Amino acid sequence: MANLETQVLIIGGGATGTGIARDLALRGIKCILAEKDDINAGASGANHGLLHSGSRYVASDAEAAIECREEGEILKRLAPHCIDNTGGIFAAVSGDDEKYISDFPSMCQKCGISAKPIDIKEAKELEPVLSEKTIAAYLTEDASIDPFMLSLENMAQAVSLGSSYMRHAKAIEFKIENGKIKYTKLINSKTGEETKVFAEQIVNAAGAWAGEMAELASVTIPMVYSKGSLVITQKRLTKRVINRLRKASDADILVPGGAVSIFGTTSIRINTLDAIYPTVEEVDFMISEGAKMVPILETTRYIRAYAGVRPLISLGAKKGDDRSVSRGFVLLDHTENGVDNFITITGGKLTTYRLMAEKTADLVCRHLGISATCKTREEPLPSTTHGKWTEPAMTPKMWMQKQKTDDILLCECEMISKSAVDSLIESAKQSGDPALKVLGLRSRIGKGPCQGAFCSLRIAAYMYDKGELNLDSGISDIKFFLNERWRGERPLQWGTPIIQSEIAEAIHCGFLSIEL
Amino acid sequence: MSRIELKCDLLVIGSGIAGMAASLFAANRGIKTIQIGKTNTLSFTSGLMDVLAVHPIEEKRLWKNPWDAIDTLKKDISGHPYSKVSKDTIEKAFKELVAFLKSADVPYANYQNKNVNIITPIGTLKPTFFVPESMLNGVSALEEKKPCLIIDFYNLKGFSALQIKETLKDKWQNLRTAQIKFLDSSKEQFAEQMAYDLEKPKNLDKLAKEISPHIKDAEILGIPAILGVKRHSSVLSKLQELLGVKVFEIPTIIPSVPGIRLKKAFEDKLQDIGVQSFYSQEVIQVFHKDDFVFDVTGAASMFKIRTKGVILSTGRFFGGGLSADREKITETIFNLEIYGPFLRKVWHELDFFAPRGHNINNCGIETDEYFHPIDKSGKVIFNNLYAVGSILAHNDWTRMKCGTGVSVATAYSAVNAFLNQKG
Amino acid sequence: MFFSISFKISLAIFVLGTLYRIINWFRFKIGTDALSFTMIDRIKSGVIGIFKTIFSLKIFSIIKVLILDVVLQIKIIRADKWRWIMHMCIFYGFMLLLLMHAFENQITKALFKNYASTLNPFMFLRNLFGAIVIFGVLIAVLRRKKTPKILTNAHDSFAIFLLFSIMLSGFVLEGLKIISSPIFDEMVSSYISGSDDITPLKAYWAKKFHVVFKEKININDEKLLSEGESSHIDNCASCHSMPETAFISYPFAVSFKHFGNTLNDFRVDRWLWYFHVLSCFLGLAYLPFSKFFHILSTPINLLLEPAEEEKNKVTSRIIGMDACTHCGVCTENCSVAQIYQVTQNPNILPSEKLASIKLLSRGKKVEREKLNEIAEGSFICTNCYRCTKVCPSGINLDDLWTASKNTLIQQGYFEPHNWIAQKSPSEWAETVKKKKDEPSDLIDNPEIFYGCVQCSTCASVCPVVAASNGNEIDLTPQQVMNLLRMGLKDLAMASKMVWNCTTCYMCEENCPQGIRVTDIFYELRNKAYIRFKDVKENV
Amino acid sequence: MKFAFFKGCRIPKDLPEYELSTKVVLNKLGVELVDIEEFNCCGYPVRHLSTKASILSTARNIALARRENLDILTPCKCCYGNLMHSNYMLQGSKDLKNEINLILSKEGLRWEDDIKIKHLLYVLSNNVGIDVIKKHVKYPLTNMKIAAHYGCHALRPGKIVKFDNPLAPTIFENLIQVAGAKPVDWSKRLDCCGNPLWGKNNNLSLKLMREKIEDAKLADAEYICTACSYCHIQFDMIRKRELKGDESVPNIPAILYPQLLGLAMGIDKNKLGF
Repeated sequence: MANLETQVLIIGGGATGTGIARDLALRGIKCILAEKDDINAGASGANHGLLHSGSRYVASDAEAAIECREEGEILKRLAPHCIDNTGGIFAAVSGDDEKYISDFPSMCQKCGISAKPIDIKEAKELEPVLSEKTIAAYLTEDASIDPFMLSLENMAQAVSLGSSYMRHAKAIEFKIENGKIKYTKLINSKTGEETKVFAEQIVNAAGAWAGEMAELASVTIPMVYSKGSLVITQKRLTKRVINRLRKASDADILVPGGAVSIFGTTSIRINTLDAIYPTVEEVDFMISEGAKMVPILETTRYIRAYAGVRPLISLGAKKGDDRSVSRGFVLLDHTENGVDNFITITGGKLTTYRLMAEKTADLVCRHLGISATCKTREEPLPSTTHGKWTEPAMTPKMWMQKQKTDDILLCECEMISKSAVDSLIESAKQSGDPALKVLGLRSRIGKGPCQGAFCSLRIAAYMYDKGELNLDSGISDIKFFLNERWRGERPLQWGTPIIQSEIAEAIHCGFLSIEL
Repeated sequence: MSRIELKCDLLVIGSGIAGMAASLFAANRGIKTIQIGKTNTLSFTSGLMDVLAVHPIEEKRLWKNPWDAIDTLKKDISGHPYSKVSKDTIEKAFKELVAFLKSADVPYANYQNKNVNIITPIGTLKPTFFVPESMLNGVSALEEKKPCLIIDFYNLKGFSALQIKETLKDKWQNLRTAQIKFLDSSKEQFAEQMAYDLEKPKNLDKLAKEISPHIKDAEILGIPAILGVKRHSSVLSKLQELLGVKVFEIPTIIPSVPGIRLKKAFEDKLQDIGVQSFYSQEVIQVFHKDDFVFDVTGAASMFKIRTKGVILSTGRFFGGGLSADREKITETIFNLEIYGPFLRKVWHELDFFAPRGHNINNCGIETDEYFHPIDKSGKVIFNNLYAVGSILAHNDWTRMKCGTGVSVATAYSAVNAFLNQKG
Repeated sequence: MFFSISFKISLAIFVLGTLYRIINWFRFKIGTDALSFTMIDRIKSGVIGIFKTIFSLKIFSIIKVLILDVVLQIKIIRADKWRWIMHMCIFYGFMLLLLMHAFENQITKALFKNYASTLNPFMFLRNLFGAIVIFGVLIAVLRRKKTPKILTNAHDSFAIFLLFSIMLSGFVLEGLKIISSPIFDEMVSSYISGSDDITPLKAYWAKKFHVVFKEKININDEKLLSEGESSHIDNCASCHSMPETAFISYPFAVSFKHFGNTLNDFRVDRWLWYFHVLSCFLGLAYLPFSKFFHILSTPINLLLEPAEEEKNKVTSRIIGMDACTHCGVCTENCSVAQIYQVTQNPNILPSEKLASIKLLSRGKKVEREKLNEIAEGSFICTNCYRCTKVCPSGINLDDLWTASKNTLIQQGYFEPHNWIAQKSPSEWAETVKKKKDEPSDLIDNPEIFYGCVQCSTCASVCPVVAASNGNEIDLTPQQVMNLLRMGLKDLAMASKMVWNCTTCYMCEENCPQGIRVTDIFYELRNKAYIRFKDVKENV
Repeated sequence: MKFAFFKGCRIPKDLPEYELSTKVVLNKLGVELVDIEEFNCCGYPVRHLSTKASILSTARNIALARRENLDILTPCKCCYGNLMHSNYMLQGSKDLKNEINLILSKEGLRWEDDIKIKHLLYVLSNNVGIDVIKKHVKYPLTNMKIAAHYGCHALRPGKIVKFDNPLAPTIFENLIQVAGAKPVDWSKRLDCCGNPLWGKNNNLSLKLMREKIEDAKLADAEYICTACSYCHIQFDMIRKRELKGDESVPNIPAILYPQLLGLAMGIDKNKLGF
């Protein structure tokens, strides 16, 4: 068993975890980030990719709305490459709450959020897919953000400053001595290898799994899970973010992301964190509800669906707790639970991840007795090779620019070439062995219409040729990858996708007999 | 604009293996046959012909002898198409098919009347029954673990000899691999194009020269299935001659060359035996009184087909025989009753590779013993309509490995039933 | 004085102009083969060539051609009767007028001792010839109006206008002269002794010739008239036939009668004479610069044609262009003329393209836009040879088109296939990034690509993918479809795959999902052409 | 049987023998061809730049044939393909039809969907009939091995051009057989001759042709038989000029189908334009 030492151990590689890693690294504090799966494997990778203007929360939570506005402005300034500053439209359709519609501008104004009324005709001109029944529309400052690029770039900068990232490293034990965690035992879920990490501070940024982690330190966090599912359309339906102008509810938001659009969400209370996947019922519900605002949702082709879990802390018992910085997110110092060097940060939104990281890092510094101040408010997020492959339609542009005849495409749908796969493998190797899913997370592999049916085989073959796979690991890798893709395809099996999956089954079962 | 009307006794709709087989059997029996379908269906097959290899699929139970497997299957799944045909029928059907293919210079064979294991491009083993003769060498070589060289080609995607070797490591230690650069290696390689290239002797010579140094102690060479299309037999024997070792082909991912060989054989030779075929045409509308009358594609220049009987072999979703919307599954030409009005949420399993298979794979058309489609009450819908092939219900061919067998056997039975009914 | 000065000036312009044009025959060049010869070389070889032709057996065939094609215009009569009549009327009517009327002092008088312009048959003939010319002109105008394919340019209009005004002014002038009392007075004073009473003559002329006199003259007095008649026979008849035979001018004269006094007072006939004469001189001076120059260039072109020397071929091209009368027969027969109706680029039409190529041949800088238009027209031409076959001036248009294409290519104006290949798809995409775009049916409609299941069949069956090496093709058809699916059509448009597609439809026919791959390629080419042509830079 | 003869742009200048042989052969078989001088380009060459211009070209030709109340027969497959394709587009869109007819009306012409467009081979095989041709064949070209070059634009897209089975045609082989010759089975019989790229990418154009000739050689063909102006120009004129002295290309000359049939029918060589 290997032993590692570090100042801070962060558990959880979502936006918050990677954000904290970067924040600390910029303050000169080195850390290890341990993630049980991979970057953004949880809710950070299963959301809308929406950079809120705050308008959505003006009625329910003015404080969160203001936070969103401020953080949105900061991110647009400091991480422009992760953001498509699309602007947004809040649109109401006939039947929606008239009172809410009329109160909306003043509520926005109170929070300092811009909401410019436009007439229906203009709105329809800007976004022709809006329903004929639209009755009110406002222009807002919403934007879309690439959460994968964001987290990958955050981590990349932390790594460049001396921190490190461990993938598939699940925390299984906190060794507590004298009210302090002495070391944390990690297990590699792929190899079964165990590692002890001796850290001065442990930050629990495991998102929905934060409760599970805290449990390891015998601390109870009362968590409630809310599953949210989303669907991705084959084509980009709008230029802007479209948000239903009503009290925040299900199937409200359509966010453009590169060449596609993402529509969601649902909110379903669940009790466990196993088997989080979107269901047929959720998809059908969202489509029929969403079609009221954007009718084309009824007929357009979908590529896949996915689901994430929002971690909610039931604050009933802890009302007035001064550690809950805002109702948006929760920062818990477990000193009071008798574990001095253990902090939990959870809840919150992708938009406010930086603020969450800042507050957490502040607390870490207090614990460590370091007075370094936060730099992420001013320092731009650098663009690196680690994040560049996630942007839709970007890979083909880069490939076409190079025009190297030998650099053939391994993934046809999203046009990812051998050299791009090489670069992805290099990037993945920083935190463990490369595998299809690991590459997929860092790029568009498997995200096109074939959903991995063809590219999984081609990339696996290429990885064997490069010596990155051996024995029959490729078979399980392909199965694992395709199954993960399948979760998202399954609720959308009609029209062309059912043909596509029939072909996939004919190849992988009928011919390759991979199921045997 | 007046439309041309064509008349025939039997119209076969579909150009997959079931449609091709049905047209063949019909023409062989002197039935005036028209076939209509997509152009390219067979190039999406691997070129391997399954009879039955796995049953029950939940147990992943593999059968060496397909005929024994069929006996068990008939007892277990009463709705399976095999339960409506005798083993004798299946054998006769294949005999006729294989004889035809031999005459078209696409020889097929089986190995000791048993299921064989064919190496796939990812190194798994695919159990199947009839295989192109060019693959048979590989079957025995694997069984006898002969010293073997497997080659792949630079820039031929999805085929890595190394992967095959690694995946088969505990089954076949005597494997070596080599990567060969094919003719113009600067670009991406496509199996079909390589196959045509190799029909030219100068290219084959060049390839043999590239491979030769790697042979060493190997007694047999495994190569992706690219050894010619129409001139396949001569390309194979010439290569063996040039290299001095036996050569076997390893099937590739679609579009596959063995599938294209089948396609070309059928497309060219069926016409020779009198089948009038229209590929890349679609049925737009169908009327039925005593005869069926079909309107076939193309705005103002449509043509009509009047026929006494129809064999429906349109396949499933990819073939175009079935289509699905959010609520239901429909048969596309006659709007026939579909078995399995399951809700969409139970169409598919959560696990893509679930051993029991997806429910949707069992949906399809139910028929009587003559393959007349029936409705819910079990009544025959049209007594001159037959449904064959993968569109039939209770037939998870991808997991059972019974696709070609079901297609060929049901086509055979349906053609005979039509003949008997016609008197 | 006025006459001779203006005549001399216009003659000088005519001569200089003709010389200038002739020199230009050897100076201008079109075609890359023309670049290597100097003007002097070409003049030498041209002169030698003509002599060679004249003193060779070829001269007989040339003479035959001259008679059939030039004198009799057999080519035209075969193509279009009316056009032949038009040409014959204008050319021969005008020629006869020129010889009999314009050069009356030099020619007619020499031939006919008792010639007088007011005497028949000359007066009648002059009217007849004039009428013939006007008839021809009218046919020309109608023809241009009626045939939508034929475009009329300023030169055509001006030439027609000039001809028409010479003729009309002539007739009107004659009419005015008939009724003119001042001229009558001048004549009387020249030919009749002052003592004679001219009242009867006046009466006779007023009655018969409609001369309008200031004083009232009784034209019904039989006695007076018969006196006048005898006086007329004595003094005037030898030079004056009765005016009715001037069957066109006469009606003018009759109709002018009512304001005869005013006209006479202002001596409008004199003004009109100036106008008539000036029009004629203008015509003379304009001739070398007008389409009428073909009278000279056509026969010379015919003489030079058979001289197969390279240098003469080059010269012949220029003379050929000068021989063009912009008659539009080539355009009427052009196989691609109808395309003009869609693209509105006149350079598709051979008659118009020729005019543009003339500009090109001068070696001066032609603006880019114009060159693009010429290039478009040139590359749409299918080389069907029909224009060359029908050209009444015998211009070797086929050779001209080839030569001009070469010149265009040499100046960097290629076929779309080739200029698009000069930049990579990425560079093109960058160039048109900000350019607005009209959506089109297939490529802008992502639904078109939803059916694609990524099976690679299109790439497998493509003969171009199979035959090309890695440098010749950048994408496979499948990859083009995927670019379009992702909305990257600007990248797809300029791809080598799209432009090297043979349109054999293998991909489309084999596509299991019925995606119209080849039609999409066609649309991409259409679109690329429109999108890129304004922003292309030429080398 | 009477057709308007649509010869296209290339025949008069580059392939007079095609017109000659087609006319003499059809004449013997009882088919009358009427020349319409005003016919213009079929629209195929301009389709790259403007589909609408291409459609107008086709529509005008059809309108001219309508004026004479004749169906169209063309010996060129590119012309055939484009005429069919544009006709199909016009059939499918009222707006397009109106737009085009507005232009045509200036000349007093009108497009309607009532004219059939047929290729020479189709007329021979379906209108004249193999049996009738057989009766006229006096000197069967026994033992002559012919590679039938189909030509892409007549075959595909099959749904639109309706010439024969787009990927497994038989019409040409049957016609070769009736002349007594032996059609060979060659792999690339349906592939492109390369001419569409001539003048655009000559290298590739020649490569495509070379592939085909080599393949014909493999099948032992003595002649490549064509029935398309462009294909023939490629296999004949361009090949002779561009691949002159290239020993690596098998020497298989091209022959036009009506010339082949004419020989079998015993028509004088001169009349066939040899």
